[in-house]
Amino acid sequence: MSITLGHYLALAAMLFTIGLAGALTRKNAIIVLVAIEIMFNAAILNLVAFWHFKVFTTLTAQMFAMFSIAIAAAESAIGLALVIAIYRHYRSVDVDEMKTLQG
Amino acid sequence: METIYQLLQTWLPNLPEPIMRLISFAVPILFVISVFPGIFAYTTLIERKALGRIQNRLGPNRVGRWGLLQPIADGMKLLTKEDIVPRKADKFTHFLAPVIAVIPSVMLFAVLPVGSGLIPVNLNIGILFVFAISTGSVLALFMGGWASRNKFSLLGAMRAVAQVVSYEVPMVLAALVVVMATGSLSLLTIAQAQSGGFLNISNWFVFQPWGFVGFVLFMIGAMAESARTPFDIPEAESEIIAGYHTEYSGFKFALFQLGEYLASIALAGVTVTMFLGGYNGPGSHLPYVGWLISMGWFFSKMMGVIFIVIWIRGTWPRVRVDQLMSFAWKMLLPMSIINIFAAALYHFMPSKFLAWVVTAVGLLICWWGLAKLNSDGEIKKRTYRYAN
Amino acid sequence: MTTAFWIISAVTLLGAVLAVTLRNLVHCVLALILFFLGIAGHYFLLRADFLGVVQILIYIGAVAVLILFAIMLTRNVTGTEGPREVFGLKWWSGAATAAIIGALVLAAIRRDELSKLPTSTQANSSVLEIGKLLVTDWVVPFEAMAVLLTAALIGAVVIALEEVLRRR
Amino acid sequence: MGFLGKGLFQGMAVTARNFVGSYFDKERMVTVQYPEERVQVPENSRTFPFLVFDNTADHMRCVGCKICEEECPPQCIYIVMDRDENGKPLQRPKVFDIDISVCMQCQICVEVCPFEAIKMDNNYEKSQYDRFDDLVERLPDLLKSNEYYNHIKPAEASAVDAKLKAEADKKAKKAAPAKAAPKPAAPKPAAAPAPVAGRLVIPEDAPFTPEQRAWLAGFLSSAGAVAGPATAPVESAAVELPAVEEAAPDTEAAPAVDTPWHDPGLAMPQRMDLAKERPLADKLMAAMAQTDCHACGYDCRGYADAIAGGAESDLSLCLPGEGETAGMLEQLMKEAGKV
Repeated sequence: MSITLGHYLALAAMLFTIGLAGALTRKNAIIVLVAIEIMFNAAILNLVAFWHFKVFTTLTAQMFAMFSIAIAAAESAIGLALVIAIYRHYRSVDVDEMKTLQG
Repeated sequence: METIYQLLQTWLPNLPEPIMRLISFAVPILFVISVFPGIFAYTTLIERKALGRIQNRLGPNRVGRWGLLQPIADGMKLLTKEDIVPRKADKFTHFLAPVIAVIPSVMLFAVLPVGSGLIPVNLNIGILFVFAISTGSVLALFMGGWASRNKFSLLGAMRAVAQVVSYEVPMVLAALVVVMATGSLSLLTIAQAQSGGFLNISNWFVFQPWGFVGFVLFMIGAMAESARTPFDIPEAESEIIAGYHTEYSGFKFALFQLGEYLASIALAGVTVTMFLGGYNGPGSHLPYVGWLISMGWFFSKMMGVIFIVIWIRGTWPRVRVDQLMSFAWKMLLPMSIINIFAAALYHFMPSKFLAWVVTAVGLLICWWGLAKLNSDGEIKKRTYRYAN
Repeated sequence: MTTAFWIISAVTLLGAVLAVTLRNLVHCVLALILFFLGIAGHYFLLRADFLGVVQILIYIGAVAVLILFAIMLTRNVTGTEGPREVFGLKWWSGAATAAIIGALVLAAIRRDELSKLPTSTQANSSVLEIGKLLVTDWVVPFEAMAVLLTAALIGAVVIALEEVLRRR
Repeated sequence: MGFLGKGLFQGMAVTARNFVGSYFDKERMVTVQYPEERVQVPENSRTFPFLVFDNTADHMRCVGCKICEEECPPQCIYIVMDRDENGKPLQRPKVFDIDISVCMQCQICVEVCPFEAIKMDNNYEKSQYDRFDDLVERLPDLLKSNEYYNHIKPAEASAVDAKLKAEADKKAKKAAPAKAAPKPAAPKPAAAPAPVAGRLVIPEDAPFTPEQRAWLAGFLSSAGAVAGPATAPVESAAVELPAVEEAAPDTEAAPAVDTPWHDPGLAMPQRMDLAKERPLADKLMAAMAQTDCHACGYDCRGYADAIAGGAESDLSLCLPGEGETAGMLEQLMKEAGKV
């Protein structure tokens, strides 16, 4: 059985679901960030799969993937900085404990 | 790989196709996993001998003539030593770390052109591959340090991670000038671009101003990446015992050493390929024997770079952590960016001689200016209040 | 290609599942690295060599290390989490939401409208092309990305240093 | 003011010089390749004690007097005196063990030995496979010839030899006219124990100025033979005395109340002075060396009583006291009219 686009889409969907479940169920902010990274990667994998199977001639999809990776890197940097700042404030990284909007 | 395949096709055309493929795969792999660990073993011996001579000692000379069997004795000793795992350690990670330490280092050799047309795999993203793979060694250091459940190990691991992440940036930027000059990321193409000229020497990139600066920056970055003195604060024995491999003994320790040395050797090979002409040298393009001569050139240049690293280890003191960081971010990073501009300038100036002079002077001025900006003022002779 | 796909997919899924379920934070990140490696393997498999290398370089070399650093800066260094996760309302609702969304997406894929799109097989993914595109057609997004990364850098420093600055 | 990083390259030049130079200039190399080459140990270095014999191993200088056993701070010496079938001491040790795992190389045994019999070795290769028995040196291991002593410590040994020879000559001269004195066969022809005039001798070629030499002589003699009262003049204390460290009161038996002279730190005239008004046995005892060394087969009290009671007729048995004691005993016996 040869690998088709469908396989990759299913894989990416599964990864996305895992990431989503992690982000929704876990309490630790860092794990939530990890789960978000998984979702990001699943999406980028989709882009590359589409590029490979459908539009092999132009590199637009790869461009998109690269920009997504860069944005993900920036996002994780900002996210972790926020986590550290929150940890300094609350002495905890439990997302359920961050209820107040006012510092 | 392709070279061997073609050779097989011309010399033994009767072999079935899969066997030919298999041989052409197996020969480079066997070459890498046999030659480079051998070089590793004897590099340790050379290092100990050279350090001894630098300190007016003899170095190992007991096992075999001139201590030539010393690496074998060391290996046997490390193999037979007890493998200790701390009781509180994270067993699985502790076991995995030395394995992971070796894998990226061995993989680095996959893209090294060791001779004229002799490259295990000619990746068109060779340099990027080198950087991506050498990043992986950070993980091994972190895993080893973290899994040991030891303050010193963890400190060493954190230092290692911070250092490698910091020095990767100027190292990549320093390598960029070569990519700019050749328009390719493949190490084989880069090596080929440096052939020709007077005795196959004059086209080496190290003889251009930007090439020389890039060479120095890349060497510094490579030394920091493989945690060699003066950048060996991850394993600074006077501060944190042995850093991340404090809790390792026996063959796991040997694997860590192997990984470290292999990374060092591989980065020396990459340095040679990118700046010192790779396998190019007098006679490297002769027919029939050219591949052997070029291999000789490559390995002798590589050993030369390794010797310089050892020499530096025998001479310079270790830098402090804050010095390490500020040197990377305030000195190397601006310098490598300036170097990229210099390379671009060189590329677009019509008269190469003029370009050489202009870029050389410009880089010197920038180096001097950066040094002035970063210096803490004149170093005065230290006086002691209570002495005399 | 087929065998490689299944193996790499298994590794990727395993890494993802472990990354969101393991108790120890550091183990989570190590599993995440496994996941990233799997994704990079998929990129290589899909002939996007450059993306694969970038994936390793950025995700494993930078993001994972960053997360490890964040763990070291926030939790106790052993990375052990507190009490076991409570399977309360939040957990069940979260898991149910994820399951429903996953089911929807998979159902959409099962419809398989996409495979009817025309297929191309001409490989063209050289780094040279990517580089040329980046500074010609895509130069504006590229520069915007540069600005974004700089802003992120400064923003991260400011957020993380806020407390320190206030204390001074 | 040089260029940037000048110091780094100067350092590189230094190490490069070392590296290259070490292949051409043997003077640079500091390595002593141990099993083949050995460091020349300084003459004054010391490791563990050994016993000196003259000529053959039968003529050991040690008489088994147990002074060193008594004085040894870590108690690492064990001596059993050799006796004939009548229980008479043969003036040599039967057992002489030194546990070198206990020995702290303090050299006190050497300082206290009146016979120049125990000396410090400088052989440092003493490692053994067994941690218990092998580290106890028995008599045969300990015995080394005078030639060996001369070999390892030429200056010190020649000084000792010269002194011993001088004492032997003096004794021979004294003995020649006074043949009448009843003397048993000399126990040791070659190693006739002789009194020591100042235990530590400064060699003639020692690099000292005259003032230093004078001070050192005073210091050494006072250290070797300090008189009981602290006010005793130092030079006059350099008399012929068994060498006993003054600072070992706790290892000695507490002096009996009625025998105040029972203190090896006292000089002979002082001891005799203390025993002036006592009966003969006490006077005789005061003439002994007060070490209770059992070299004579008794302790000091017992020997004195035996002589006074006529059970023992040999007056030369007190080895630590040397000729001084023998002379004094003879004199006392003459005074008492018993001879």
